[in-house]
Amino acid sequence: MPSSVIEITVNGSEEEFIAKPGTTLLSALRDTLGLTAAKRGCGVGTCGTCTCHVDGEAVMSCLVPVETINGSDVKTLEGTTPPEGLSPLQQSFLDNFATQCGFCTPGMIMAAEALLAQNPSPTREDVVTAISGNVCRCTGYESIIEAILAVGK
Amino acid sequence: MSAPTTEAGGFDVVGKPVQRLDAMGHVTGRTQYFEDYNPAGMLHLKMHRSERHHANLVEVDTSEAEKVKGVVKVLTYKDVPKNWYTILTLINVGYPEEVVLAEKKVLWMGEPIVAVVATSERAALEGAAAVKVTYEDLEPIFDVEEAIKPDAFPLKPHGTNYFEYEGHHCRRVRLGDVEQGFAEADHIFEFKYQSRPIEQAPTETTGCIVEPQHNGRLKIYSDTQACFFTLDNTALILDVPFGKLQVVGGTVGGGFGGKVDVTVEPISCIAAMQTGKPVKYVYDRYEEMQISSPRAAERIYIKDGVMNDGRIIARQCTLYADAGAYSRHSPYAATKAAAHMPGPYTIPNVHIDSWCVYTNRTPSSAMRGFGVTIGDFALETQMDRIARELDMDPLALRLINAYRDGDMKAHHKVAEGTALIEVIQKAADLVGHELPGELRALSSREGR
Amino acid sequence: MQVHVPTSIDEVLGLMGQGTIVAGCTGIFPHLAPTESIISLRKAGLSGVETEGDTVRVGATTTLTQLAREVPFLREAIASIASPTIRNMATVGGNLFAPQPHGDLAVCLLALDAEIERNGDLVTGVSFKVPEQWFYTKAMRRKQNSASIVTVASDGTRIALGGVAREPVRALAAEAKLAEGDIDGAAEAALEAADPFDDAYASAWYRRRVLPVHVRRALTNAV
Amino acid sequence: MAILRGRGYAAVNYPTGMNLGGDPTQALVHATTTGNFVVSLSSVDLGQGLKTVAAQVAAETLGLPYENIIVDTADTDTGPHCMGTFASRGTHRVGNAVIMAAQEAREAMLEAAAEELEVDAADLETDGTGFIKLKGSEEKKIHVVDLALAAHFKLGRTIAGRGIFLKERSYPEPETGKMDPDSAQAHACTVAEVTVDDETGVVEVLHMYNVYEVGRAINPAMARQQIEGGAWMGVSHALYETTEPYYPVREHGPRDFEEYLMPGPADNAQMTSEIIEFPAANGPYGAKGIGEMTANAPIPAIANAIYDACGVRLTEMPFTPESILRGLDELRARA
Repeated sequence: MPSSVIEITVNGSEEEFIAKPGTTLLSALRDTLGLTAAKRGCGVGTCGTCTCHVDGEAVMSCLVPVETINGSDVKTLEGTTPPEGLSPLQQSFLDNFATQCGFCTPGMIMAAEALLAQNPSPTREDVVTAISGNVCRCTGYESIIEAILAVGK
Repeated sequence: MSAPTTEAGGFDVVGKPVQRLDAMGHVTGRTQYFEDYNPAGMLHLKMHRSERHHANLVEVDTSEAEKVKGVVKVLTYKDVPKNWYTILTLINVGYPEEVVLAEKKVLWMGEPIVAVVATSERAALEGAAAVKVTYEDLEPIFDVEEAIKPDAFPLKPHGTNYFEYEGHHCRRVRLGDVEQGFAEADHIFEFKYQSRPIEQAPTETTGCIVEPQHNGRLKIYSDTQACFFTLDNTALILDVPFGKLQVVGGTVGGGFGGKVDVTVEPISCIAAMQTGKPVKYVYDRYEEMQISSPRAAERIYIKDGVMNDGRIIARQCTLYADAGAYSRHSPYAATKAAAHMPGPYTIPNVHIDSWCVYTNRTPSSAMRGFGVTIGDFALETQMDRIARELDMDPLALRLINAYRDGDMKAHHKVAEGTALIEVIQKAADLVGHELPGELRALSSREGR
Repeated sequence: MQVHVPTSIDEVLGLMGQGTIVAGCTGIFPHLAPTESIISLRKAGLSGVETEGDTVRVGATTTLTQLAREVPFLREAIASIASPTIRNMATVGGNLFAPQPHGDLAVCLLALDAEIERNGDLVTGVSFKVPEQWFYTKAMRRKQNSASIVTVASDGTRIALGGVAREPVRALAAEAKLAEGDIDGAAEAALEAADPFDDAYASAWYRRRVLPVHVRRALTNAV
Repeated sequence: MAILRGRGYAAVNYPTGMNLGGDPTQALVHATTTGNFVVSLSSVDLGQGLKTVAAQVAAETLGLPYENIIVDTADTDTGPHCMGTFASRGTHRVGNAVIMAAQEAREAMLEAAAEELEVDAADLETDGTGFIKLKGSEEKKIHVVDLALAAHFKLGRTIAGRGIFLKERSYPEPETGKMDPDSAQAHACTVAEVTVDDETGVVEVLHMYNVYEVGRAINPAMARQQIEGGAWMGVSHALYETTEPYYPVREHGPRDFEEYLMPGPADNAQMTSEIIEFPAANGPYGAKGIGEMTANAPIPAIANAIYDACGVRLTEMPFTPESILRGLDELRARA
């Protein structure tokens, strides 16, 4: 059961670490690199709380064996947060009261960031589709949809 | 969507939509949830669970589990100081009738039998899967009304399949004479309602990390909804003084009632005490869905005596809450359900029987709307049916019967601060539902 | 366990039998036992879409997102599968192995009479002709990101069904009726191909009961 | 094929608190020399915004800016006892305990200010920006930061307060059920508008009208979060959710968020929400609890709307397309 040396770029910083076989990207981020914004809500790709970007695309990091993305570029919510203040999307989540327990928020923001990167002026339908893999049990989604749409305009 | 409007209160901070204190942490991912803590040398606990709904345990063989590389401890009921408990003993409701780990039998599929502690989550899972249990199957009971029949197999130590309320087989509420009311009524309406178990489904699953402290105390990082409730119950199970434990919680990734049972902390504490290391035990999503206790399924019968003008003069409700295999919070829920009946209406003759019934399914417990949600479904569907049968406006039927300040509730408490009439009038306005003048003029503040 | 990440088909073939083949890791991977090894196709060079005339050739590890980008007539079908985040990972080859009531793309490929390319036991790609007409509908419990109750895909001649049997199935009796121009007859005849099951989404009774409705709606392009 | 449209109503009440079990919560409030006031609790925030409510109530009572309040909670070593976050008790119990503690801290603050300003404490007021001042005077005032420093280093005074809410436990009378199980009742009326597809039994909720009487909305934006998030959960309970889809048969229990059905963002209904305030005599600034009740009225409102649309009476939750279609088939067979 050999461990692997993994080299990935995370939020612009080159990281090198040893991973046991089958370590998921989510586990590597949280347990090895100490980046805990991404959450483990289900571990089987059905809740979206672990959503991160790999080479520019939103993925469920709980489904990614870290060995399979050696050399990739990874972005997490920590990487989208400016050194001072908040990103427009973060500010919009604040302004629209789009958080309650907060556990889905990092994944929601990363799913929305991926949408806005490809489509800066999304329709409501686009927004709804973009977050359709992300579960929120508190808000009923409407405030989240509003927060994302507000940035798109 | 329109934002709610509120009347000015004349306050500086109260009544203002100030920003949430926790929102900055949420949008930056810096809010600390229990699982974001990652102490060095942490062990992982996973459970071997019953694969049967109802069975005697013939043999529990842990030898293969102990051989799995990385497994450091295998715990059975013999490791639990006070294996029999019930969480509501803290408020003197019920008696110890649930086990932390199964002893001689299992009462539900998923009941914990053996806890495996290992250096990695993967090894703990492998160890838990390696436990071998030999069962002798018993007939399971899945229907509440079957469970309370005199010849039903008794699941509980006290010999019946229902919770006993001070000598009664259910929580009773009695006002007036319901039979007299039925005799005087112009119409009788009797219907049955049923729900199924519902999961709280918080995005963060139930779990804890227990870290032994240098002074011999245990620090429990938990997503419990009730820190002291968890602390007190855990101490009772561990048979240690309350002061030996510290619970640290805070912001929880959703609760909805799903995190008021005490299912993960006690066994984690035992593992931490036996190994001297931090131990994490967190439900996976399957466990959260099928193992953690749901909102109880309920069966409700409502029989009403109603006059031609829509006045309800008698209401009899029989409620069966399916508690599953163990009490947890269900005996309290059945009492709360009884107190909620017959709904926000003033009815002179009321007869409520609210049962807490045990079956061979996942124990149910608290959820948002505890003891009331399914009752409201039954009550308000019943009101719609009565209105339809009498060819009445459904809001008029409700307004005629709505409770008001000064009315006597079925549980013998005088109503105050009522506002059912006003919310109905406002809702009618919102959707353009016209109400006749005399109903429009009603007020909760004026006696009937 | 071990994680193999071969970088060529030959290397994959050499590893066959030493673990479970995975590509997008969205289906099988999260449910593997803790000791099971995997062979990831992510870097095996099997991804890509080539169009030649009306023939489309899709590499096995092409993601659903990529396929939707390149092949417009399949966009609606692909949009009915999971969520964008999963579609960024899930692959065309993987979808062939998704147990029902998943695998809606496989239902489409059946209706397209697609050819599966193999190298030994390894699926390396699929190819199909772009049809002149295309009908697709998927009934599910919520509007997006939900498994199939009934999936219907048709090129106007062949009719393939998902959600109503353990495998995607061709509705041959329905195809015969459709050839006669009898859409209502085709809808009823589709039942002959159905052998539905109960699951968390719907009962066998319900799937059977609404199958003709959805076949009719699909073939008449009704919503 | 037809898409049938219907409207349904439901009106409910909901109890605040659980004094069938004894229901206490404590709060402590103290000033640090930074001028910040720390509210110490052991209460848990589930996302409903308990920390924010505690800070708002403390700021209001102390007469200080919201920004000066630090809420330190959910550690059993540092926070006083709380029964827990359930039974719609958080805002009511914690709010009352914080008010009591903040009132005591405010008195201590005014007494310290009176000594420092050499005036009578009864003549002092807070201006909400951080100053304690002599009523009617612009000169005689002191900022809370200066006061906190003076109190500690010069006056030898603490600025702190203790609060508790305890409603005496009620024991139900076994024969009649006579009891006092709660502290207040909040009220709601929901109107649901739905469509029913008469060939598939699929229900779409178009619009939810939510009217809530909550005593006092301490934070109207967070009250809206509860109302509309709860309305969504009510829709979800009504049409989708169960851990046992074939109850009482135990098969096919959902294992994850794919199998456990809840509406996604594409399934949202339009929402219109209104709040009415009739302050409760025993509530913090009149507030009642609404955390739990918001999922309740939507369920029967939707059941009644489905009946209005298509004549099928749903008596078993959830109202699946199958149950509606079976009802429609039965109606057709009868016709």
